[in-house]
Amino acid sequence: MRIEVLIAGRGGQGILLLGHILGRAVAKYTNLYILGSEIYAAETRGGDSRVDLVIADREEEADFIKVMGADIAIVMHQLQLDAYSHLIKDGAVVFLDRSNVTSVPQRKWRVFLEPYTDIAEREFGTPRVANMVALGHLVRQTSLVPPEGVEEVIRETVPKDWVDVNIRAFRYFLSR
Amino acid sequence: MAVAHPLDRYLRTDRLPTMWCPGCGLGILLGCILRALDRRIREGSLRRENVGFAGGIGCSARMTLYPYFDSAHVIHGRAIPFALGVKIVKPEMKMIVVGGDGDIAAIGGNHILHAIRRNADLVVIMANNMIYGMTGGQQAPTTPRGLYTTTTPYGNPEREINIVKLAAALGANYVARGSVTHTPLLEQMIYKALGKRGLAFVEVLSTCPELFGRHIGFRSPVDLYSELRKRVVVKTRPSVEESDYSWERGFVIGEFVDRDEPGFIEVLQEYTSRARGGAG
Amino acid sequence: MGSATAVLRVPTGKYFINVVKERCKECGLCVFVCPTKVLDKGSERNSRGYRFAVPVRPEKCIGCRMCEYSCPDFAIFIEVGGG
Amino acid sequence: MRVDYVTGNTAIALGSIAAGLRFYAGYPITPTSDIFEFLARELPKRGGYVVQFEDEIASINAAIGASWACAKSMTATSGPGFSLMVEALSLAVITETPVVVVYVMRTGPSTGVPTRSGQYDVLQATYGFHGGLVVPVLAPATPQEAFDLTVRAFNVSEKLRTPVVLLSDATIAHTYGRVVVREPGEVEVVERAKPSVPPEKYRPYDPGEGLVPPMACFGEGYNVLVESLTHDERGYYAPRSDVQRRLMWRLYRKIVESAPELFDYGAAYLDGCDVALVSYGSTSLSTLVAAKILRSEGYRACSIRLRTLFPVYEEGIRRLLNGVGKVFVVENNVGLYYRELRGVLRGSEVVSVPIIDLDLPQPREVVEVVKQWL
Repeated sequence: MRIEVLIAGRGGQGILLLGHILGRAVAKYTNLYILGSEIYAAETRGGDSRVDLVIADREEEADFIKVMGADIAIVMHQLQLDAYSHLIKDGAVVFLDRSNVTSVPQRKWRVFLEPYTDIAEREFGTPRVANMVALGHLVRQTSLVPPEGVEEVIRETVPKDWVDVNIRAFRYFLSR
Repeated sequence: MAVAHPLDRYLRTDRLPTMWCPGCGLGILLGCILRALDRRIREGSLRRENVGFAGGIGCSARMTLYPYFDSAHVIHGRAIPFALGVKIVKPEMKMIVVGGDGDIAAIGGNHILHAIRRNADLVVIMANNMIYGMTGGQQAPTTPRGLYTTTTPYGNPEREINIVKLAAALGANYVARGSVTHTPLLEQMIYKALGKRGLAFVEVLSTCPELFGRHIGFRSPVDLYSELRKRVVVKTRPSVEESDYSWERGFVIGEFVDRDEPGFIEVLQEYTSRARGGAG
Repeated sequence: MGSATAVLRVPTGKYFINVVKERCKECGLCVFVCPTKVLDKGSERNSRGYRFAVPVRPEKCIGCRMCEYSCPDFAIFIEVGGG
Repeated sequence: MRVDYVTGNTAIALGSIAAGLRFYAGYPITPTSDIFEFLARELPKRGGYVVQFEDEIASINAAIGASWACAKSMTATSGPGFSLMVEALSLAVITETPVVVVYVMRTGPSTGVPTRSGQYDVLQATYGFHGGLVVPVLAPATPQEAFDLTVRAFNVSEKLRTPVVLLSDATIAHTYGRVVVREPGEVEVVERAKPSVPPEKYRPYDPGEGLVPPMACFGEGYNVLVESLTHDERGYYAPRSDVQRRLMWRLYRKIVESAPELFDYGAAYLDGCDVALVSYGSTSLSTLVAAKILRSEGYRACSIRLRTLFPVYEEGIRRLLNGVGKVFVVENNVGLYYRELRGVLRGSEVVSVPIIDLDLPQPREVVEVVKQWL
């Protein structure tokens, strides 16, 4: 088993945190091997933000740090969807933030189109946890990692005052 | 090792005679250092196994070859960071850095600057013979302006470094200038430096008859020694402003700075102890 | 010539003047700094060809040790005693 | 033991702690500063010291000094800083000082692209210093290897009394991965041999029956001599051909004869291999995938990732690639390590695949170049 995961969006959408929490949860709470890399623009907000993960059940299969054909993707913005859709392969499971994505290319993907940012604002009072809403959705639909593992990682990663709202946001899709 | 001289117990006597030219002041300085150490060891304020030497490259740095202590003869200009590395992990060591004016003030300039800024707990003894000796008589940052050297054949166009002012300005705990022509005073300065926390800096005017002496027309050891002695001005408790370093006006020797601020090592330990949950 | 640590030991009355013959490099500093002109260059040479210093007027020694302190080569030292 | 998810740089810092690091001397430089920052936070908690020096020259010299005070010591830098350190590396070689230098390569020459990757300095890591001897160079490709090889670097350094270069690059520095982190006490740690004779009989550079002398430290009463000049077994300067010859051959032999023991590599798809892609460091990830692609396209390709770059274990490499028709040496530079291998593998056709890319070379790119030669 070998899975490539692409997480992309604009700077400020919490893409790196999302990718880090997912990667860490895979490393610590599954028996899978993982390598990953990050790309971010020099500007903190607005530029490209991207995390690539290569996950495998055998160590030698976790053989690269870049996505060549993503099996799973979260894309949080139209700009990055346009830029990276060629990296997402047919048959992939793709989670798109409807709040920021207006046009979905005609591809043989299994698309989940949900307004993660709007949900975050409406339900949790801040767009900053849209990333966790999306992560919860991914975990629910793919069973890649146990949700408890992700929550554990959120607790050890996110600043104390933010743990609760992040976990609640993460649970949004899991509890539906 | 066979013993004759009272200092032989601190010397690798099987390496004597030293490599220095006849009449070189460096041997006089080494004698002063060893007598000062002897006093410290005898009175119990220093343990012999806790004394370490470090020197870079040059005739002066070769001083590290002779003392019968832990000793390091490293690379040009870098004895200070070497010694500080030892000192940080073994604070009980008394590290003595010996080097020439080229080693300490030219190539090692950045290290002496920052060692003083840190008030690093080192005894730094800079033997200043105003010339590059080992390489054959080239200009040093301490060479008096106007003098001939092999690399300044029309006279040295550069101003001399007054390292006493530098050391004082950057906050060394102890700054003194001595001379091999005034040995009891020099020994006393080194004795004192060995008892200081923080950085103790001793500049030592020394004689290189073979090259510096030849350049200025005092080729015989006695002539150069006598010439330097004439130009040395001994002052009691001189201010830093009085620290004249001048071939014409003379070289003022004495203790310019003597303060007792916490040294780098104890501050580092205090800060480090915070990480371990100490009071800090 | 004797061993590396062979010493010329001269009593002065109150002191002994000791010259480690093989270490002397004939620089003359001890001769120069002695306030009572006790020392002079000798005629005998050590194995390196240097005419080591010798006490020519030992009785004038006042035990000030200026020779010992100014010798760059650990070649001369004063001991108290002998009187 | 625990599982963590960390970058290559953090893995190096964790590995150094596991190996018993007590002194880190550093000067900030991209892309190594997070090793420094991590250790600045963590090492003091364990009784170690982390000090920022005025430059890389001071850092390596302080690390050498600390090693002579018996502390395992390390510094980390990249190209410009390593260039400043090479003189002191030479000192560490002749004084036989254990010290680990982490070299995180970035794009060069000179300032290049400071944040991006390359493998331009692979030869400098061992040939950069004067004196013509060999320094062991270990090259990780993943965070796990970064952790494991850091521990190894310390062990080799202590065992052979030599500086060791851990050669990483900007890609590995920021690659995240699952890492099995072991704590001090959970890894095999080699401590330097101490003298068994009393101080008056101790000769600091006398190797006895072996090639590596036991090492006393400052402050132990042994009156050690750290000597940068050509020295005899006592540490005394001896400008004589016989002494120079004895010293040089011993310093050379103690490293080169350890080559079989130091040799370390990872291999994939070796079965029936006729096209070997040899690589190291981050580029070996591209190569591993490229080999897989070639296999899927019917080529009998394999991938070899060298984890020990120096000393070159010629016998071992020959044995490993025995019978392989074509050997491609893939690296993110103009083809440097290829020069080491072409003379070793006389039975095979050895082809340089130099790829210059600020990012990790794409496996497809490697495949396309290799296929031109097949």
